[in-house]
Amino acid sequence: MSETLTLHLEGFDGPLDLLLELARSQKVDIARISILALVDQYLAVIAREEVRLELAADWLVMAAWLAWLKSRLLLPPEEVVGEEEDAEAQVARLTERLAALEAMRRAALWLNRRPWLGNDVFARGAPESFSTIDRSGVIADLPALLQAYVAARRRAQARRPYRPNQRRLWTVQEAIARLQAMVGKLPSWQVLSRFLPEGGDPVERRAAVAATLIAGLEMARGGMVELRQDAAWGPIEVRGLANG
Amino acid sequence: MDEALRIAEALVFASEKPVTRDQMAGLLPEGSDVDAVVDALAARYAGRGVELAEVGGGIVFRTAPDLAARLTKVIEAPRRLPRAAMEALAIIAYHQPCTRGEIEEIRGTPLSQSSLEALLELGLIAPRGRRETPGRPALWGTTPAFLEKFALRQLSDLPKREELASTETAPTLPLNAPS
Amino acid sequence: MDEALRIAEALVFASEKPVTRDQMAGLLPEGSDVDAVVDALAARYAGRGVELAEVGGGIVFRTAPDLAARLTKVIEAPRRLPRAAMEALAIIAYHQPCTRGEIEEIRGTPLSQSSLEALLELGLIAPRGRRETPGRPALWGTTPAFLEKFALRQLSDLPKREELASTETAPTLPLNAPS
Repeated sequence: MSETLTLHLEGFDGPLDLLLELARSQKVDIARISILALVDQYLAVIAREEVRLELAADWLVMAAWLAWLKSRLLLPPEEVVGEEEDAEAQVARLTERLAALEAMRRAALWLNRRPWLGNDVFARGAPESFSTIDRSGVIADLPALLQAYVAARRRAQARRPYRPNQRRLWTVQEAIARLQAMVGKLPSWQVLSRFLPEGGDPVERRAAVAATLIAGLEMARGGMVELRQDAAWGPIEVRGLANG
Repeated sequence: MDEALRIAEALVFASEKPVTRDQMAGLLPEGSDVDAVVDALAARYAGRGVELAEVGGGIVFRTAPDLAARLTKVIEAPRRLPRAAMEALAIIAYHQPCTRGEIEEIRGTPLSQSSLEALLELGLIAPRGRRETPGRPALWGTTPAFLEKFALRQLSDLPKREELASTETAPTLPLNAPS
Repeated sequence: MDEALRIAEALVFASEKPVTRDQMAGLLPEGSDVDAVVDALAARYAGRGVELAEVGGGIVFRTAPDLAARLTKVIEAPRRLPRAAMEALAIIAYHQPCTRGEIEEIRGTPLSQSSLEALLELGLIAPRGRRETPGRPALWGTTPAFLEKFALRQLSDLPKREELASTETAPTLPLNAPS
């Protein structure tokens, strides 16, 4: 090959791509390319390029394989015995692969030259629809009507008489008992709201707040606890007098 | 002129929105008379299956009105009645005339205004006077349209309540999922 | 005939998708010769800014290709596909249904996710089940949009593989410069 090829690896999608371009440069049918020349050219390109190793694995594997292939092709046939597949068959496989890639590349090019919809030719920008959807109707389905009736009746039969939830309202007596039990065990000032019972719905919680406040006031009057509030709307704090 | 006409034709065809005369002027060959081009294009399509029209400050192609009517297909996509409405309708059918309160009592759950309104809008139920009790609640009954829709000749074509009510023979088909 | 022509014109003009001859026959007046109507319509639009084309098993109107340069000043055209995606698309078109691994085998290099995604995004390819081999890789095939994109009537309009192999018209790199 007299041509001096100045090819750079980054222009190619992998070793097969480069091989195909090198084969093309021989300007013959891919089936009749000179594999030996191809191998030399490929190895020359690889040798010239400073390939980053982490990206180069594929390129180097191909280079090693081609070097092996070349050595086999140059050896007299009788010296190459016991190989699983002879070099000629491998050459044939390589040419086949190159031909297949070449065919698909031409197909891509052919497609590329077609008038592309949206680039070269355009469809109607605002297509019209001749169908209107009428959703005003309703599926009149007699079995469904009867099922609905049966279901409603059955639900009514199964229905238990309505019984409102019993509310459990915290009483002042309960709040006093709770405060008495707890306040002595706690050091220093405690926020009164710590002595609320847990849980309950909003109504029950409000009742508990009221009962606990009254309990606190009641006990303060009896001299059992002290109450204080540092600011209007601030937290009310309590401490046991026995402790204080 | 002929080239300008081709460009104008392609532009109006391919554009998603009506093409203004200004936009068109920008694409036509130097020195084209936009109004003349539009007129020529309109003349070319006059009386054809597609016509040129001016809409919202721009030019569009539009199916000739006589054909649009002819080609339009109405696709009926009937809805399924929501479960609550279907149950209310069934209860009205069997207990008419009845009040909303009675429907709620039978269903054991409140009936939304929209369920009743949907049935009214579809013409399946109609008011049948008022019950002379406190509050004078409206009474509801089914309409001839109800019979027609459900392919019933008369109300008595509905299976008897007793036939449905006995749980042994009640159909155990799954209810429509609420939509 | 004139009425049939108007209807066919309106139908194809309005449609978003190729109109098949069967669809057209169903809407033309009784006894119309569909093929003759299509031919007459094609003749009427020949050389105009909008032309009749047979694409994806049906009939469509398309703007004339020579006007593209002007139209793209106003109408936004999507980016053309990069070479790797075009090659993958060609491989899928010729080998469908095929797996990503098979595409990579032919190209001799891994296929980037973005190439596959670009094809999917344009609706040019679609999954066609899985190959019952270890890993059950997805199979890919081309879609009707592929035919429309490249103005193909059917897949068999693609050049035969033998035709592609001939060297006489060997294209040289670069395949397509990214625009």
